[in-house]
Amino acid sequence: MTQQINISQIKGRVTRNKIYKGIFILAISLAMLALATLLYRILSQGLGYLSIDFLKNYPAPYIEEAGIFAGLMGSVFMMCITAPVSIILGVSTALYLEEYATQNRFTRFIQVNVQNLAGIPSIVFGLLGLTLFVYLLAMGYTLIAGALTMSLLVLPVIVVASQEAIRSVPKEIREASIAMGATKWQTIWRIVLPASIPGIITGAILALSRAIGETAPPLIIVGAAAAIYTIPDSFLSKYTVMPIQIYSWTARPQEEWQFVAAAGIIVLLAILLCMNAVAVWIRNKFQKRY
Amino acid sequence: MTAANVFSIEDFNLWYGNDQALYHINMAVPRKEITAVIGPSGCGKSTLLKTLNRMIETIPIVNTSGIIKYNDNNIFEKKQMVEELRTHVGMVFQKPNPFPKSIYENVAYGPKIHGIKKKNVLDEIVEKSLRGAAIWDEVKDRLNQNAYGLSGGQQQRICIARCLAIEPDVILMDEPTSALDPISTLKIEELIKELKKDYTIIIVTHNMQQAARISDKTAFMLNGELVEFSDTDQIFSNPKDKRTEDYITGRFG
Amino acid sequence: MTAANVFSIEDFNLWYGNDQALYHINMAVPRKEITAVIGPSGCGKSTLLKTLNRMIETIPIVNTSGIIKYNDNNIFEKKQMVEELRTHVGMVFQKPNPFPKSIYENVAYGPKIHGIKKKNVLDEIVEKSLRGAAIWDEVKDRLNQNAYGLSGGQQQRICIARCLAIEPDVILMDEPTSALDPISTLKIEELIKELKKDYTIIIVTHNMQQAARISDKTAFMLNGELVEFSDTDQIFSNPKDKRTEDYITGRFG
Amino acid sequence: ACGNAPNETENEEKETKNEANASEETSEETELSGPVSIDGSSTVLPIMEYVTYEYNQAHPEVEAVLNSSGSGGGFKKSTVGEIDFSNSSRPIKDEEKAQAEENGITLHEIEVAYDGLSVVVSQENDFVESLTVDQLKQIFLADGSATKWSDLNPDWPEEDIIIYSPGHDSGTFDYWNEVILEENPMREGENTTLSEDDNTLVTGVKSDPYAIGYFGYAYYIENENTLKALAIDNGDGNPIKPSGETIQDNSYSPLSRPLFTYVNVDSLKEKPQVYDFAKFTIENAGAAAESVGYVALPEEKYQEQLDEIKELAGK
Amino acid sequence: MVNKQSTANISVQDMIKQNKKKKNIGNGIEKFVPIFLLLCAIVSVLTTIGILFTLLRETFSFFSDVSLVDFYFGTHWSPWTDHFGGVAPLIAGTLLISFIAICVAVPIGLASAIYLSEYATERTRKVIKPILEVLAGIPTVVYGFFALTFVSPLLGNIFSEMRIFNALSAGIVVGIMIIPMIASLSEDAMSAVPHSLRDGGALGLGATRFEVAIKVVLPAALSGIIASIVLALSRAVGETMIVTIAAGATPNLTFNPTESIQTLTAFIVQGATGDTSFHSIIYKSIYAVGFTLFIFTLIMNILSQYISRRFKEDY
Ligand SMILES: Nc1ncnc2c1ncn2[C@@H]1O[C@H](COP(=O)(O)OP(=O)(O)OP(=O)(O)O)[C@@H](O)[C@H]1O
Ligand SMILES: Nc1ncnc2c1ncn2[C@@H]1O[C@H](COP(=O)(O)OP(=O)(O)OP(=O)(O)O)[C@@H](O)[C@H]1O
Ligand SMILES: [Mg+2]
Ligand SMILES: [Mg+2]
Ligand SMILES: O=P([O-])([O-])[O-]
Repeated sequence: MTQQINISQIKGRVTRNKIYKGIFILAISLAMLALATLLYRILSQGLGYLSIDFLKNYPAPYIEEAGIFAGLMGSVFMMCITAPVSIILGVSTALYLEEYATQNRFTRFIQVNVQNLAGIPSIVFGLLGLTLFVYLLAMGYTLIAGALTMSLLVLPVIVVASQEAIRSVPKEIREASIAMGATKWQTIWRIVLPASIPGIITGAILALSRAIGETAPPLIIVGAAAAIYTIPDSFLSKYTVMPIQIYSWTARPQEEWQFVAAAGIIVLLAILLCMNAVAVWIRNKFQKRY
Repeated sequence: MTAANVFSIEDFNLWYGNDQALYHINMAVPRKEITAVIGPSGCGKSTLLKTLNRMIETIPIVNTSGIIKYNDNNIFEKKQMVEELRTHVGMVFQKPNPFPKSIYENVAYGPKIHGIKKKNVLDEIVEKSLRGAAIWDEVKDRLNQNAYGLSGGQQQRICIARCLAIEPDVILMDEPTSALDPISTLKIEELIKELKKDYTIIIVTHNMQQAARISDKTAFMLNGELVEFSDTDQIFSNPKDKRTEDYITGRFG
Repeated sequence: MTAANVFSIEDFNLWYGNDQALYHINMAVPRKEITAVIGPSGCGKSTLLKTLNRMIETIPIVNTSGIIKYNDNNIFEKKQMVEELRTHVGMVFQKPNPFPKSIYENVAYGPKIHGIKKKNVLDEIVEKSLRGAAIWDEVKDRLNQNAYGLSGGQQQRICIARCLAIEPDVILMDEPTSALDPISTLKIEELIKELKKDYTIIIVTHNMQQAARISDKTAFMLNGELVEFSDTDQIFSNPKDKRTEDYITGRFG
Repeated sequence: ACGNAPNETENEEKETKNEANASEETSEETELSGPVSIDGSSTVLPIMEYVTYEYNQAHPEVEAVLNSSGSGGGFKKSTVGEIDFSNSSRPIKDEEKAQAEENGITLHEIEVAYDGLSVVVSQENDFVESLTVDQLKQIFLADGSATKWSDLNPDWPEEDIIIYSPGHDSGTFDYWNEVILEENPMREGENTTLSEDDNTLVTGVKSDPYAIGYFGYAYYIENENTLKALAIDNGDGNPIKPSGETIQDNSYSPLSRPLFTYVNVDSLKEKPQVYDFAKFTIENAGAAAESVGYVALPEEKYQEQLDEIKELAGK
Repeated sequence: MVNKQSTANISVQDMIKQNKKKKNIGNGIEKFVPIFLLLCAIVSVLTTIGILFTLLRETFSFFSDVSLVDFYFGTHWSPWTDHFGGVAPLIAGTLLISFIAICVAVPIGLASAIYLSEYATERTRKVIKPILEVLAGIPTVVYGFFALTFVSPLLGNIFSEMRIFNALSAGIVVGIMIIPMIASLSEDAMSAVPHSLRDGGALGLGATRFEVAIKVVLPAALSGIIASIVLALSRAVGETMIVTIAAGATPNLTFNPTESIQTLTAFIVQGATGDTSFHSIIYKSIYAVGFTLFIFTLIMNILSQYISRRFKEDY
């Protein structure tokens, strides 16, 4: 019975480990390669059309005067509403489900419901936003209607990610806090939330990246403009967002507009990178491995 | 408020789901003394301890019957606020469980959640508590470092300091020195004896010498039952129950 | 392969980032004997132990210098497969760390990854290891239950059983009994003495009595230095270093 | 708002296409402000974007907002009075008219430009130069007889005809459906590809020598070096290729079509900025069309429409 | 010195008592918070109700015109010729795209997650993870054109039968887009597995990193991994722009990935942003299709909940 373990077997396992490591590296390289190809194409097309004026100008029918300012500001203002609304709603929902809800049918129903919402295509949220915010709540085709539609759209992603993050906080440190006479909410606020911030932020960034980069269709339905010459000055302003401007440029027959669109995409990616940088910073600042 | 006993436990039973873990416990914990709970692994020591500050309620499958009075009030009564109970009944756990925060924040946590905000007061409490846990000298220069960078023993002493910071009436300790070296253990034992002047201490330990050294009363548990509970001297010199004797003399199991 | 010493450590240093945790360690661990490592909390006992099977490498900020030979081969050499080393050098940790699997699966894990698949062989290994860890009787009826339902002491004994299952050459134990009651401790101590016949054992402990009871050699560490290393009898009866003497007699700190 | 004057003159110098009367009118009405909302066809969008942009240069105080939710989407909003202008690549439908009437809304039709639906093949296609309308029917109708090029002409290769068509939901298809398919079902299945995005159709056709497709003139002009526009014979034995002239004088028939914007008559009457914008649109639509790849209407046609709206607005 | 006195006189417990008396607000918060959180949780339920309401209203009126049996069990989808017989081709298209996407994203995403959490140094992880997350934020329009103008031609060299609009390239690119969802969220779940498990247990027993990853970490993180895959799958099913641009608009009942297809979402976009008048039955059909999609994702999610509950391991 002693030492049924022989060396050649270990060698085989170690080799297998090496092979798989190679496969894993290959996989991640493939993903990076796809990203690199995409970026290369965009950069090579768009860089030449990028300038300060491009950032400052409103949409225009002439390539040299066209700019993304309206979309840029629209997207930024929209994020200023969507991010807090969806993060507060999403994290709250996750907290309710993980910390307060008792395991009953209603809880399970909310859970299934949230996951199901994540799968509903953005265009359907557009239809909802139109019915609910634009008409029923009489907001009209305004920034707030668009932003709230977006908030609902990204909500489920934030909920699911936050739940995972909250769940992974070890129960020992929760117990420690509760044993100090901390109330449930104090424990959540001071211990659970800080410990789960990295996960929550990751989820929120993924979700908001989606909100900022994607989904021209639902916003077209809730009335984001194709061309506009003002930037929002209130919740009830008309607005446009970057993806819509970019999409309308790509639809032009003249090839050069594709390059303008690429320049727009570069701006969008730059913003995305800034958001990710903030996320990374937060994550590194707070990340603890237990 | 002036009852002789801090806790009196009356015919207490506890189940994890369908498995009964505590059987008919009757026990009165005297004020300002050190009560040790000993017994073999799995006999229910931790379970009993966690019941006293109702931490056991964080496990949803737990059911109980019987009464536990803290200062003459049944702790299971509706009007008894569990947070208040836990302010008076502090706890130190078996596995070190510092928060993923700085050493300072770990110790200041208790006072902070109870509304103490002044920086200088907090500073003082932190220092005092860390000294009390015999770790001040080791960490005083790195109070802002994360507590996770410390060794196991250091972490546990941070946890003890954290508990001392809210100056509870009763301190429950679940094998608090099992991760400590003898010197720190000695310091903690001395500290416990010191604290006895003002506080009631209930300590679970697998170390009979420790129980004998520091406690006034000792409870011996076996398979969820309280076999014997009396003065430490008596338990160790002249146990009434055969099982206690066997356990103490190591003839057991 | 027949060197008298299993490990020989030569001028070994270790840093966590910029903080040096081990200083110029020189030490030869004899084959088929029990070597105890004692010292106050934070002195580097766990660090030294984890270095011997290169588990320390899972902490990325660690840097080392010096040589550690296992059976005459430097364990840090490229061609040395770390998995092979760890198969020969098993480890039991301070905090119980069972897998979130059934008790059976926990113990069968090691043999399984090493290619043992026959059900009856596995069954046998599992039973033998659980008996060895003095927990067979408690769990034999619930081998398929999750190991997390056990108490801390029970969990630790499962972890010991898990280590025994791959029958290593050397067993590193980091305060293996610090979460156990005396009876289990005694059983484990007996087991350790039993295992000595075939295996080399290095045990970190904060319990000087334990070191005195079971070990052949004792190493005393302080602040990352190996202060003294010789026969246990001599260390406890006639220590050469003043600091060792102070520590052993409790005058220390 | 008076401070705009220097800007305008500058603008005028640069944009010689802006007729003198435009600047004359605008300087009269420097007090204009308020919103103008425009929505509808994506086909008309480039023209209206040009107009809106130029208008904004002249009247920054007026908040013109341009959306693009399709001809149908535009009418959905205009027939309930949500917007002032509704762009469309097809004439308003009867049910939409009825809807508007129900809500007490009158929409006035303005033609802004012509588009010539161009039937194209790849430059690599070296056998076909022109097709008759009947041949188009054979190709595109569900029960048409031609599935291979050789079915049309025995000299042509015996290869499947690959069809690229705008999606059924576009104004472009609507027009094609009316004049070529005559409301009969179009061929579908294996060798038919539909896309809502004209650029993707261009990509499809140019990569396959046996492909045929159709889309707006602008997309052909921009891809002249990879695509070949076919001359279309509408039955008189005289195939005509699409060009600025043939589209404008309607000799490229039946595939040249007008593009519209519909203005809400109440807005026209009550909101001076809407009236001004409508006027500006008509005055500048020709230049806009040429600049973005469509074909301007004859000058007199614009003049006629200008008179019409002046009358409607009571000026 | 003065401070010393202050604590000598007043004990911490006294301070606590004083603070308790001062503010009973704490109690209020404790009662208010769960209610607030519940209300937030209910928002998601209301959203679903809102969507159902929006969808069902038109769906009912659609089914008063079109037979339910035909709609779900027919195989011919051609709404513009009034054939609503069978949404099957759209479902097939959606399944095909999702299947291809998952085939691309799960292996690559999981492999990346394992690499990042089990092999990579802290430094590498910190650099690569955010870079991967950039992939998630690239606008889908960009992915769409990437599929059409880069991946399709590339694949065209391999498969001669390949159409320029096809399910394969769209599916692959949708897969690329959802890689970061799987990689990033799975990595989070894996690194949440306590270190003592891998160090202690597994590595200490002589297991290789690979064995630790597969036998210890993966099972322990399974519920998180499944959640990430479901999230990604949902996104693939709901993805709109990429399939609209690159997969064509041809409702084919086929599982041949080189063919052009149409997904449920692509049809909704086509119907909702296009030219149709909103009284038409086509317009209503987009709601019926939307409702179908809703049911589709619901079934999928219930299934995954079941799976994830079965595999959940507590640690
Ligand atoms: N969360 C739980 N769920 C189910 N059973 C549990 C749980 N915690 C403990 N038990 C069981 O209750 C019994 C008493 O456990 P407890 O942890 O109180 O023992 P203990 O005396 O503290 O042991 P140790 O000295 O090993 O810590 C044991 O049999 C254990 O298996
Ligand atoms: N992961 C780590 N990162 C940085 N420093 C560490 C880490 N682990 C341990 N140390 C430091 O290294 C020193 C030695 O720690 P080690 O855990 O080896 O002590 P020990 O002798 O095992 O103590 P104990 O008896 O409390 O377990 C301590 O000062 C500790 O703070
Ligand atoms: Mg215990
Ligand atoms: Mg240690
Ligand atoms: O947007 P269209 O109605 O012109 O297709």
